[in-house]
Amino acid sequence: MRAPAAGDQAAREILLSMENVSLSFGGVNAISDVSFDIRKGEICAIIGPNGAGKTSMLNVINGFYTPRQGRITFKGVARAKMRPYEAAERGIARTFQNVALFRGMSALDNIMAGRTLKMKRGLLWQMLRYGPAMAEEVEHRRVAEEIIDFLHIKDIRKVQVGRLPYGLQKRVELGRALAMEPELLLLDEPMAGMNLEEKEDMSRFVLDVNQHFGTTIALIEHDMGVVMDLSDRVVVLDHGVKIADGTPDEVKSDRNVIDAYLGVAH
Amino acid sequence: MDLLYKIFLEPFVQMGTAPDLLVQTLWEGMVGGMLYALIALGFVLIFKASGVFNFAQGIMVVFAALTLIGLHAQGIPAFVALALTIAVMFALAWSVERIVLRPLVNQPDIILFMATFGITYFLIGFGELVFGGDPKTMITEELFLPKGSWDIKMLGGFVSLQKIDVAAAIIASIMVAVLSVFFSKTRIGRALRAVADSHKAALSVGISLEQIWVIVWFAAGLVALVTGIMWGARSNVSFALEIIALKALPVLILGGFTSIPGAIVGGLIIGVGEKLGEFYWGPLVGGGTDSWFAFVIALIFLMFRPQGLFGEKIIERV
Amino acid sequence: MLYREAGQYKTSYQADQAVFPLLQDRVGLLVILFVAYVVIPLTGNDFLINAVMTPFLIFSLAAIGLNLLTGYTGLLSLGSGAFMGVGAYACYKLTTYFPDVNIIIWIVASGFVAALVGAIFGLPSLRIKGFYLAIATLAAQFFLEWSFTRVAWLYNHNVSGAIEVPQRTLFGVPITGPNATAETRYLIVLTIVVGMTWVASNIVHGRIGRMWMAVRDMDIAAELMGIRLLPTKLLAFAVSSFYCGVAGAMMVFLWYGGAESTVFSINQSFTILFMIIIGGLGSLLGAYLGAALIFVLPIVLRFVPPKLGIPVHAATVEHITFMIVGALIIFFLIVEPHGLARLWQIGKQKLRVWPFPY
Amino acid sequence: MNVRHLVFGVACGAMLGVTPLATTAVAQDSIYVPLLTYRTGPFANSGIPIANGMHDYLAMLNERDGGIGGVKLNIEECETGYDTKKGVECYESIKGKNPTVINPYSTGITLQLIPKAAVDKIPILSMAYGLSASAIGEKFPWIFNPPATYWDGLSMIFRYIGGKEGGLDRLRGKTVGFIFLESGYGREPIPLLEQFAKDYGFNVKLYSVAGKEMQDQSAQWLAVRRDRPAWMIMWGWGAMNPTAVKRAAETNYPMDKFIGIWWSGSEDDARPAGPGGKGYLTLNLHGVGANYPAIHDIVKHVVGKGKSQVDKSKVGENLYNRGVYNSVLSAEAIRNAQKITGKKVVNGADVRRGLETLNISEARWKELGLPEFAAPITAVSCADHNGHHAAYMQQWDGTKWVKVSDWIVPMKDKVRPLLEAAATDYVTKNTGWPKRSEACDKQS
Repeated sequence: MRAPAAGDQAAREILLSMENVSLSFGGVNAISDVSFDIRKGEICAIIGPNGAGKTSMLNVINGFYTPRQGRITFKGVARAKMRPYEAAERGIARTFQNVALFRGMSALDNIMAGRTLKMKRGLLWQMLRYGPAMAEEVEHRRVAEEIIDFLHIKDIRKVQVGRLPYGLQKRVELGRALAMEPELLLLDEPMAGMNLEEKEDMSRFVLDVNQHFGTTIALIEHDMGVVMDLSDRVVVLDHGVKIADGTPDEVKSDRNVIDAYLGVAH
Repeated sequence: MDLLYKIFLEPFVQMGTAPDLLVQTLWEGMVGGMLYALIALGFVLIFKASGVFNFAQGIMVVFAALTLIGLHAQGIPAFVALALTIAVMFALAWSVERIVLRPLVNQPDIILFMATFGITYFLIGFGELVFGGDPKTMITEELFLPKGSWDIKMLGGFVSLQKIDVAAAIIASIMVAVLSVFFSKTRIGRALRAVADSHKAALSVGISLEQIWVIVWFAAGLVALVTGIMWGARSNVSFALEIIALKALPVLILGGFTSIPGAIVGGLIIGVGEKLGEFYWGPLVGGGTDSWFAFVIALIFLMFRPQGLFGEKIIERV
Repeated sequence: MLYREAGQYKTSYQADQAVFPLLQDRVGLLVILFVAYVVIPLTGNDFLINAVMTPFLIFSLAAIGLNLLTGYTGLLSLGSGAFMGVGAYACYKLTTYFPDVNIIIWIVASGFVAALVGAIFGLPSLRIKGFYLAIATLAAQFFLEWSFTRVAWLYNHNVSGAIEVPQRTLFGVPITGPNATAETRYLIVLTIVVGMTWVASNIVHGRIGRMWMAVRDMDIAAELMGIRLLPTKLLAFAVSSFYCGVAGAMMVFLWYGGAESTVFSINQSFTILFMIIIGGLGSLLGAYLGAALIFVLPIVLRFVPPKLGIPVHAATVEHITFMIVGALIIFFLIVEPHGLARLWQIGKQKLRVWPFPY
Repeated sequence: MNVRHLVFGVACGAMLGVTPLATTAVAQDSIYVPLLTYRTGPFANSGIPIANGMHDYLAMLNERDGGIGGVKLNIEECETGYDTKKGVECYESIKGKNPTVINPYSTGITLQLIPKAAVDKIPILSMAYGLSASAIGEKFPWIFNPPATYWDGLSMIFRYIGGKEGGLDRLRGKTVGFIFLESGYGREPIPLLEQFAKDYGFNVKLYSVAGKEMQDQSAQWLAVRRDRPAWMIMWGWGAMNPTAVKRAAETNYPMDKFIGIWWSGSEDDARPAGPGGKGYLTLNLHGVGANYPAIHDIVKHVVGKGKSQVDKSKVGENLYNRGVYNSVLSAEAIRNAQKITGKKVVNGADVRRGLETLNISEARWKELGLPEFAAPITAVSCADHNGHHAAYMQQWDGTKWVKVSDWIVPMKDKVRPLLEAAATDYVTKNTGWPKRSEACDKQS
């Protein structure tokens, strides 16, 4: 259990702020009027029963969906509409509920692809693969190798990811997101479908990322044990509405949360 | 100024001064469009139930017509030949399912699409090997299809309606009606719709995917046979038709890939549009615009309404 | 035992990022280049050079072009034949306007014209994918084909409607037109194809190649990683069309010596697509293997059965070729979707452990 | 796994194996006559009878006479599918085997081969098709297009029209429609047509038919209905012809004002239109029907022995006889070459000389077993590789072709200067075009 001092948390600067965000598909509300903040350096979990709008929330944060209304401020800059690549350029990285790796590429290439934004050499140098282009390639390979070391996936770096077992794929996907050196990392069920051992490994990676690189993390997870262990703060959604927001302990004892999970009608 | 006149005024002046030609152009466009629609219908049947985009529909039209003529040339009476051709189309559907589709189940759509290229090429080679590459005349009289035309005096001129075209329109309407009833009223039809919505759902209610694929390919084969007879009666049966069949693709884009009414409406729009365009505006650019008109319309359409006239808007999910 | 990497340790990332990290592969490549540059021109006859090797290389380049788009970026195009045509007609216009500039410069420059046209027709790829895009590229195919016949300016108002290749020289040696020897033309084609293959290999192994493959494998994830889809796809269209354009210009100027619009018909597009399906989507080697198989197959069928004493009519050969190509496409899609290139890799794996099976 | 290996092995083996096989030279005790034919593809309906005719006449010479001058002919077909690309491939695969004469049977392929012929020293016989300007022997020593060019053909059609109208000047102010296949072939006569329009003061309407639209053509014939041309002229081929005749009948166009070139006059072109096709006219260069001794010989020696692919009922049809005519020209040129050189086994260069001295008099036609089959070939020379020979008009009577005119002589005075100009233009556009260096033989 991580229990940082409350004062410490309040002092932290707000990285992302969601104000009164609503999203709907063809008249059906996926998210209604949700507000919460994510502070720099924290691990924030978004939880809720199935269909609560958690993944939709991540999709709103990184610009894949445009909210019907509401205000999103990231790093002090408010935005209305944003293309996903702009989110990436501004430092939001993301993993997916169902692994969305580039299946035809090797693990190494997947991670190198995560460096795309950092690489600058143009088509002409790329055509020659010589001089500056090669230097750049090698420099980023070094970074990629650091990530590979960090995630202990050295021996599979040249294997096509489509052939890897699910747990490793999740790890490569995390590596790919890390390669972007994000300020905010969104993890959509990073431990889904894993066995206990794999979950422990993954939890450790998430914590290490948070501590070593200082990356702010927002994650969706179903395993309450994991959520309570990892996160500094928990946001609970149900049917697209925020029903609780606080430290793990606060949330655990919240009446609304218990009702929502037990399916009691309000 | 002259150019502007030619683009914006002259065609309409022509339409006004020779209304009989306008009516004739519209009619020709509708007849051509109906044939595109029939080919598109074959595409839709297969796409709806199996998600396979069947590039081979065009060659199936040629193949069905050639089989019919070829069997008749062997001295088999026309209607027996017709029955045998239906059997051949069933055998084709069955082999396609057995040899091509079954091993490729669960592959990405684009792989299945490319596999139908293979079917196309195989059937071209096989058809030419068996029936020869020369165009054949359709056995219209033997099938009791009408010949000749009605020249109707109207609007200060005349409009000539080929009887075969009228017959084709009637037969096509009957076929569409039968197919609609089949899809909405019969058990198999409802099963087909279930498959269209979700393969897993279909499996869970105990419908064999294999059977359904054979049925839709067979249905598409029958549509191909009717199309082949009608088209063959209009001109003749040859492998060149395979290229015309590509026109069904823009029809699908307009009509949506899963909509039978869409195929019909799309076919008529494309048919009438390209004939009007070629007749009144084609001469400005040297003619021959109907080789690309339909495709460019489809392209523009794709930019603004990718799901087609009747398709549903697709929401992407992650 | 001959083919293995044991003992070859990489001491730098640079060495490991090389396109051919294994010594054996590099040696093999040198041997192939030696045969192509020295042995074939010295020992081959006109038929081999002019009717087999030159067209094979040109088709390989076109197949590489389409593979960059379809195999690497995952955008199916049925318009490659027309883009080849753009290259050919552009080269014709350029060399008749500026006859003094060397034709090789114009052949390469015509690739840029094709790239521009390709990028324009690639615009719909932002909104649509899969077979929707394939149909959109058919619009390019038919519209361009139509332009090649109806826009008389493109073929300098020749009565025949065909473009005819004038004689052009390099250092006083004729390299186009009927007086150019088969060997000269072959060597120029070979050099351009080798050079452009090298460039293509560099591109696909670097940042841009990874961007293309990312778009192919999972476009949504790619966009969420900061890859802008439209410029990436347009670049793929442009580079692919550039390759096809150069291939088309070479086809007319260094092989046929003249062409009608029908050369760049939809069937040409299909042929090239089949080459990459059979050779292997997303593999440069596959483009070569596919071109070899599709192009050489009819020649084999034409010549082998008579040698074995089986009389076969020319037309029958044609029909059987169609059937075999069709069957091969289905076969490869079912058994080995990665084509001949994948078979080659499997073969190398086997060679690595040979003679011990495990 | 094993299947994979097998396929890969076969593929590799095939690639290695083809080279030596393809390059083995042909034995030198025969005369090699390659035939570029097309029995497949959209133009197969026109290509098949021609291929049969060409093949069967030469095969008959082999069977009946043991070849030409005692040397067997080695006849080999190469399938082009009327596709220029495949045609060039055929040419490349043939040219190493010492071919005596090449018949491309496609204007597109001919255009591609013209520059190559002079370099490879192989004469090209593009019989009444190909590049009209190649009639100028001074500029195109290796290309031959007897008996008449497309431009001659057009001029003959206009002579016929003139006869019906009571003088070509009567065309003034009227409209003449030209419907053509969108290709080098179809476009060939347009310059002369425009010249005629200027000379006689009529309007020209062009209706082009792209390969894809061949079987539809409804837009074109609607336009014909709008423009109401006094005469329609057609340059069609393959599946375009029957469709055009059908559509013309449907449009109620007067069929006796609708004239096709000699390539639009197959029985199968007119027949599908049924009774509506009655009255349709085309030019023809030779007689139709099987009632010639030489064709009887073909039936006896070749068709009867099952050595032909032809359906017996189709022997003697127009395009079959066209193929026979083409092979007569090749065979006579080879015979001539043997005479000039004294060699038995002749090569391409010899046959070029044989073609330049080609002469088939009325008596010779008779000797060949083809009495009054075609106009005598008397005017081919070093300067004139065509001869501008006469043709006649035939009309479809609902079941067969009927000759409805005498032999019509082309307007050589109009055609020849245009040909000269076109040849010069071709040579200037193709810088580095070689000057004629071949000597000229006396007419034999």
